Amino acid sequence: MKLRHTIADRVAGFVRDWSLPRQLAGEDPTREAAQSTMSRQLRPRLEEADTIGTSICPYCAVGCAQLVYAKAGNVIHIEGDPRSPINEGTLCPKGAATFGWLTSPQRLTKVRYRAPYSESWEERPLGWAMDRIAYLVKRTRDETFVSNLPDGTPVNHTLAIGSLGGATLDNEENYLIKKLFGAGLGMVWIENQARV
Amino acid sequence: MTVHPRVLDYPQSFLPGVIPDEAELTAGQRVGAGRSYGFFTDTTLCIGCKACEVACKEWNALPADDLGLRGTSYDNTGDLSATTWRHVHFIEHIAENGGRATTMPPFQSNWLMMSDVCKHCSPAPCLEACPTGAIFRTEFDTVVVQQDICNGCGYCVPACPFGVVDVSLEDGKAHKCTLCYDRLKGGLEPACAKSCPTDSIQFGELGELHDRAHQRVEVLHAKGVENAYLYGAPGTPGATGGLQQLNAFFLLTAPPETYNLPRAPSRPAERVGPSLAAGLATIAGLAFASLAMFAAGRAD
Amino acid sequence: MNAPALLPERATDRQILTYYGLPAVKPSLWGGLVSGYIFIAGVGGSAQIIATAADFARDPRLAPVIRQGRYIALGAAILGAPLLIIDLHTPQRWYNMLRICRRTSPMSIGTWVLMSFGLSSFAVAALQYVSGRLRRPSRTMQTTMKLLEVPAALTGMAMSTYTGALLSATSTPLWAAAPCQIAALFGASAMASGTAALALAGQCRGASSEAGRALDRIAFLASAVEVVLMLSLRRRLYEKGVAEALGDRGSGLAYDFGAVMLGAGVPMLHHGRRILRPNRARRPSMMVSLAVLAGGFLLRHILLSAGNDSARRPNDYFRFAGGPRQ
Amino acid sequence: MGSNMAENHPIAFRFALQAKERGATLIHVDPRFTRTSALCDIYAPLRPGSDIAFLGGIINYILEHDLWFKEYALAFTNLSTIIDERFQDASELDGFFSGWDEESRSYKYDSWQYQGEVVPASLAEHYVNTTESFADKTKRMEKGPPPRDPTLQHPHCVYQILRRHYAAYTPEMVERTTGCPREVFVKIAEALARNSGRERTGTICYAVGWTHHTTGVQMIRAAAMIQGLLGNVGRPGGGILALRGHASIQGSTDIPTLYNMLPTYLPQPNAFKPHKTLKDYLQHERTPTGWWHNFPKYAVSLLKAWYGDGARADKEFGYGWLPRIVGDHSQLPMTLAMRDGVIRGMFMLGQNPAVGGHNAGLVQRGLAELDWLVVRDMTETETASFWYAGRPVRDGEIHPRDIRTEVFLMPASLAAEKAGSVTNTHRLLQWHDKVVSGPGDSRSETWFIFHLGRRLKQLYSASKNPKDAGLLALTWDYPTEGEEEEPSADSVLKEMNGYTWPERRQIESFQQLKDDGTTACGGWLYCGVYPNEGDNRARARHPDGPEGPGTHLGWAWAWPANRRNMYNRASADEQGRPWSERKRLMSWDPARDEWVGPDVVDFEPKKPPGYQPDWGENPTGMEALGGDCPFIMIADGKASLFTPSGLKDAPLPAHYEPVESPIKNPFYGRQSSPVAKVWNRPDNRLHEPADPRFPYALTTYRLTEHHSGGIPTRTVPVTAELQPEAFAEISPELAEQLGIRNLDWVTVATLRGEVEVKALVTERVRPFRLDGETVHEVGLVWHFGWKGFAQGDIANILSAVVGDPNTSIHEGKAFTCSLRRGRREAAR
Repeated sequence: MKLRHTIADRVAGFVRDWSLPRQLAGEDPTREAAQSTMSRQLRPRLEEADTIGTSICPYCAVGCAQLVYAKAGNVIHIEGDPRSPINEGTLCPKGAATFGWLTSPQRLTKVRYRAPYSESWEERPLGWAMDRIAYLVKRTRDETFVSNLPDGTPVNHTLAIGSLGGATLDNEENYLIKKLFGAGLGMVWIENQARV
Repeated sequence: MTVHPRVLDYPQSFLPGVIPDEAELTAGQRVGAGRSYGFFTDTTLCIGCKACEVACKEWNALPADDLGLRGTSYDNTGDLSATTWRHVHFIEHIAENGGRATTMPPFQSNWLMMSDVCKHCSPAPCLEACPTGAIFRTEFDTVVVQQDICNGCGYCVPACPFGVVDVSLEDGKAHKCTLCYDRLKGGLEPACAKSCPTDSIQFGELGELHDRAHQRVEVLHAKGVENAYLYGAPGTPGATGGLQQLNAFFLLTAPPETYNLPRAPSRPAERVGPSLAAGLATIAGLAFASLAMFAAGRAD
Repeated sequence: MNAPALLPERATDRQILTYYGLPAVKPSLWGGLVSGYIFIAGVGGSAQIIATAADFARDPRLAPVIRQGRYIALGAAILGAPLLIIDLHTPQRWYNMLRICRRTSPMSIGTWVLMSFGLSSFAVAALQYVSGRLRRPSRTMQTTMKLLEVPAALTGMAMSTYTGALLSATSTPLWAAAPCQIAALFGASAMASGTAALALAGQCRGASSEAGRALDRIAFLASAVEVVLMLSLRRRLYEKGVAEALGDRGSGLAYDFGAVMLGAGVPMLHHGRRILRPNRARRPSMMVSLAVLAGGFLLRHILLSAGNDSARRPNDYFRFAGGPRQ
Repeated sequence: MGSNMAENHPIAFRFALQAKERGATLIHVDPRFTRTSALCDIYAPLRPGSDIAFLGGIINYILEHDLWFKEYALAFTNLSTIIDERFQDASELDGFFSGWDEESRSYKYDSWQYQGEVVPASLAEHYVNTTESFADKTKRMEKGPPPRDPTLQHPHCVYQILRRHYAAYTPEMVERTTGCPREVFVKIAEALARNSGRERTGTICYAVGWTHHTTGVQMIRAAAMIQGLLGNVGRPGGGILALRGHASIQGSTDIPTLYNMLPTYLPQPNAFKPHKTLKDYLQHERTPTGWWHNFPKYAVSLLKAWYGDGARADKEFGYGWLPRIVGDHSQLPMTLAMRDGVIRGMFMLGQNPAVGGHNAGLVQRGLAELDWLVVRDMTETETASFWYAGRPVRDGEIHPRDIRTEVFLMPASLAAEKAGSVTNTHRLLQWHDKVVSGPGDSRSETWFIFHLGRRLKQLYSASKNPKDAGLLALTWDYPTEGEEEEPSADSVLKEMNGYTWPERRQIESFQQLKDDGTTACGGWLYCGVYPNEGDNRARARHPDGPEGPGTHLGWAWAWPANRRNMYNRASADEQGRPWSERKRLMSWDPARDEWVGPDVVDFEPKKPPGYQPDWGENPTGMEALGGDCPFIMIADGKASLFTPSGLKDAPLPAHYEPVESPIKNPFYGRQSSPVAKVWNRPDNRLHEPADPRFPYALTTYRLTEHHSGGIPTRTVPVTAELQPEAFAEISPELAEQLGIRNLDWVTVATLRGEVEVKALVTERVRPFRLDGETVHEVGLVWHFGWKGFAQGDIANILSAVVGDPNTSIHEGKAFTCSLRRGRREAAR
């Protein structure tokens, strides 16, 4: 509904939704006579969604299912999935705020970089950051890799690189972290919130 | 863990569209115009999680009103307002005669919680006060403020016997819970009722809700919760003084004032007649008296 | 099925009877603009009534009263509408007031009353003005004025008192507790202010002494009724247990001294004395008329702000809404 | 107990309330009266850290009043098993168990074993810490059944040991230690016992209220013993329900980004254990009896999945490339390693240790020692901004100019912005679709790790150095989608499910895994989630209708093999008949000669209940377990009321005070757990027991409205406004004593640091009467920080780096503090 600005619009809108004549014609002034065109044509905004996917609430481990409504690549609403036997369409305050989390004004969109000893952030392209991180990982690993202990026991690890994170991540993400960091680079400091 | 049979018709992970009549899956009934709908809020099931407050704000895109820590138990929301259409009350009655309760009467806790909302009264004082017809009774017998009509006169604010509706100073219009009027049009259950984890907030047709509520009170009385009572159903506290019933009614276990609810609210419109009559009578009397005085003045 | 008695009360548990002392209802958003409008509507309405009454008395010496009354009424109507529109929070949609007529809403009734009063007062005043310019006013003009002045007076009565119904048709404890008294009080106060306005106009524009005496008598009667109604309103509020808002220092004193004494008591005595000693024939003092007008506005403003304050007191509202007396 | 379900798992509490409607009794035992307590029938106050006294009391009560479920306990638990005669319990050694080695400050398990038999642990670390080498001793497990005395008269049978050990846990002692009134404790013990048996079952739900202790594992053990005695395991409405916290914390333990395990509970090779070669590793970690006998198939299949063709049979399938751990590399020692400069580079993948890490001040100082730090999250977290807004910087201890850490803050995608599966607390793998893309440069972790891996492989491509051979051999050929080149999560799940090699045909179940390199499987427990091409069971959305069995096998997929109730063979008696019609689940159908029921049986489907192993044949693996052994993961197939091996602190739970406690241990001379992981160093100093400087019992916890470290909800306006500021909950009595009014600023202090919050004076917190002495409690909410819309001081500034011996989980639920009115001096 375009907001009525011009005088002509206002007059036309007023006449179209004028209740007095309808009231005099016998319509109930508390119901039909008072209903405006906008109210008559009102529809839930979910019907504008072009994609509806099923997601799992990112918050706690109960694992409630959610329906994600998106329009033109943007999420327009998230609410409980009535098909799930776990939550039967209900959500707790955090689950109900999932839409608010995805659209939080504090979300990051650009990579930020803080150079050593610097006192401020700088914005950097994603590709540059990935290359720089790969370089740093290789440098630190090469400088600190230990193949065998002094007594000859094979350890094949580096104690200089650590990784924290995974309880909020998908199984696929955790799998690749353990595979690359553990089996690939020989890191042992790999932990997540399971112990927090 | 029981799911509605129709759920089996939607096995895909990406759904083709909004599930038609989703309210049937979540509240067990289809929403149709011409019938009257409301909420039955059973406070003995409320766990104070505020899912209703969040679901309401998310659906209606209401801004957060950062009020800070209020120190009133876990209630930092304070009251219903133009930007808060659901408000969970927290009342602590833990200590009894010095000690601390450990074994509690069933279904009634020492920490009362209740999700407050617009009562969608019928008749509705805000609707009866509204001079522009912005507030009207929908085809679902709910009360809605039409944002394209309201000019912010603010008469509904003092009219409401429960202090629900409020005028927002940002957009200059009155706002309150619409019982998800747009969702009902799409066959969806209101966001708060759908989200409520323990079904403390139950959406449904009023007749059915009243039966369910009365039955629930009997069950509770049998289980020893003697002071469980309905508030807002026909013939109960809250539906008094010309207010036949509150479409959003409650099951409470403490005096209404504890939840900031009036015991016997009254319908303001009933005061219009006597007030006008008394006013007109007085001024008419004075008018004729002045005529008489003028006439007397002419005589001498 | 009634609400249970109170839970066993403990001294420490203050919130037993309220929810942490938070308001149970919301105060109105109205302030000076609305109290100003109520006062002006009262003055305009009663000015029209007095003018019409004077016209029906068919006493040529009252002509200035009739003329000034009609102009005051028109002035009030013209001044009243913008006050209300400015008070709207979405003023650009003021015309939606004319969208519907709701019998249950004093504001909707008031809108149509203001419309009709405005139109009729304009017509009467216009005719008055035109006939004043013509040396021989035509008969039809006289009769139409006579015809239009009745609806103007009737709507004038409504103008003076519908605002009382508007306040009491809310859930604000102070207003809702005394629907009849407030409306009647507004009516009486309106008449007093109306006569005071005419007396003032008379002094400025010149008026016959007979008119002055008649106005004195009306002013005395109106002020007397006003005092009686004010005191009965105060008693009614105590009865209903909602007088706290009017009891505490601020608005209580203003009500007692400002509105009651200044606005009505003193003028009543003054007019009484003038009636008893007609021969002194001094002109009615400007100060007293101004006092009446000031008192009239003060009365409305105090009732409005005290009402808003009473809405913020949960105990007041709970007592009004059938809660436990304590 | 040990959890706050209504607040932290509200949707789970939906069904607890539905059970209450059908007549169930809800009991909540907690240091505070919370929203869960408000909805329960019985609430019992409990001093933080005294849970084992309470649970021990219940065990005592059950045994002394003979309320335990005899047929179940005798058949399915090791109650009648006879233990080595050298065993002495804590009551005899004043708080120690036999086998204590003062010099190495650890226990030797010799005296804990079954008489004449060594029992391998069923945990991921099967290695048994006995003096003799493990390998040859275990062979005897196949020789014959463990020694048992069904009449329970033998002085060394588990039953008698339990009676002796828990004799001291009388209701009076429970009241003295926990502060819970005696009659309330008895009422609870009665309710639990009366609601167990053939016709009725009871469940115990716990969460971090139990795990956040240095005796956390033993608390859960005590609950397991109660449920074993009452016959509540493997039966509908029974069991011990772990209410896990994060969306996929179960998944992150199955596919472990944890130091001590390889995917699906295989032990990480350890430099100080006989794990030098693959042969040693397989031989030592393989248990002679029980399901873990299949260990080699799973280990080899994992190596095949990781290293593909590089995993050649003649090269130990690439086992040599796996890193060995050299001790405890959990987050607690990681904090100290960072602080001491051992760690030079850190990845923070959606974790916020500046808030969640214990001794948070030390964590932030540690971050300042790093060379480089990569933080991937949806916003600028406290961890990412430590260098200019951290507590040490704001207090002037260090200045950004002195911090050399190079920090990368990279935006991360959230659930609906990436495809993938999460494993919930009911072991359900549930798929979430990618509906939209994340804003701007936001990417998923699969994207980040995949592309980082590709770059590293490229950087190392020319290297001939053997240390890089593992990385180069890694199978890293996941198909990518879209111009962002997002790797297909589907293909990763297919790898976890496992496929034949080299045809890569999906495998239906872990029974088909081989140890000869012809099968590759990233996680044997997850085998079956992707049985054939295009059939992603995690994405199945077919719940049962109302008339269905109610186990919803069509909704998503539960590991192992979609079994929804673990150990559900125990829902039938020894002959395979359901214990009762009301509590029927699985039963033996002689006609069809297999186990039948609404759930997938957690047992060998064709093994009859009457089957007994033929001991003459030295049976191994599952042949060694009889038809009456529902606990197939445990070496003797019986529920371990007495744990002979696997736990570092005790075979039986005994009450120890938390490392920092306001009172002396009323039960034993030994104050706290002798094997608790304690790092006493200048920047992690600990309080003395009953330390007068820190008299109050402090417990930390979360609220419904916020999640974990707080970032996921403090950056969301609609949840931030619900709980906008940090606060501490104190009782009116304590408030009066210190002159604190509601909403006053207060400062909570420990030797690690000070925190200023507002006080919420509430009767929901109560003083505890412990043997005449009053101990006050302070409750502190821990998920606030300086970022987001809702802010507050970080509670973990106060906590210490101490840990449970078995799990290295911190003691955030019970330590001590001081409290005073007013704000911190430093702030003024």
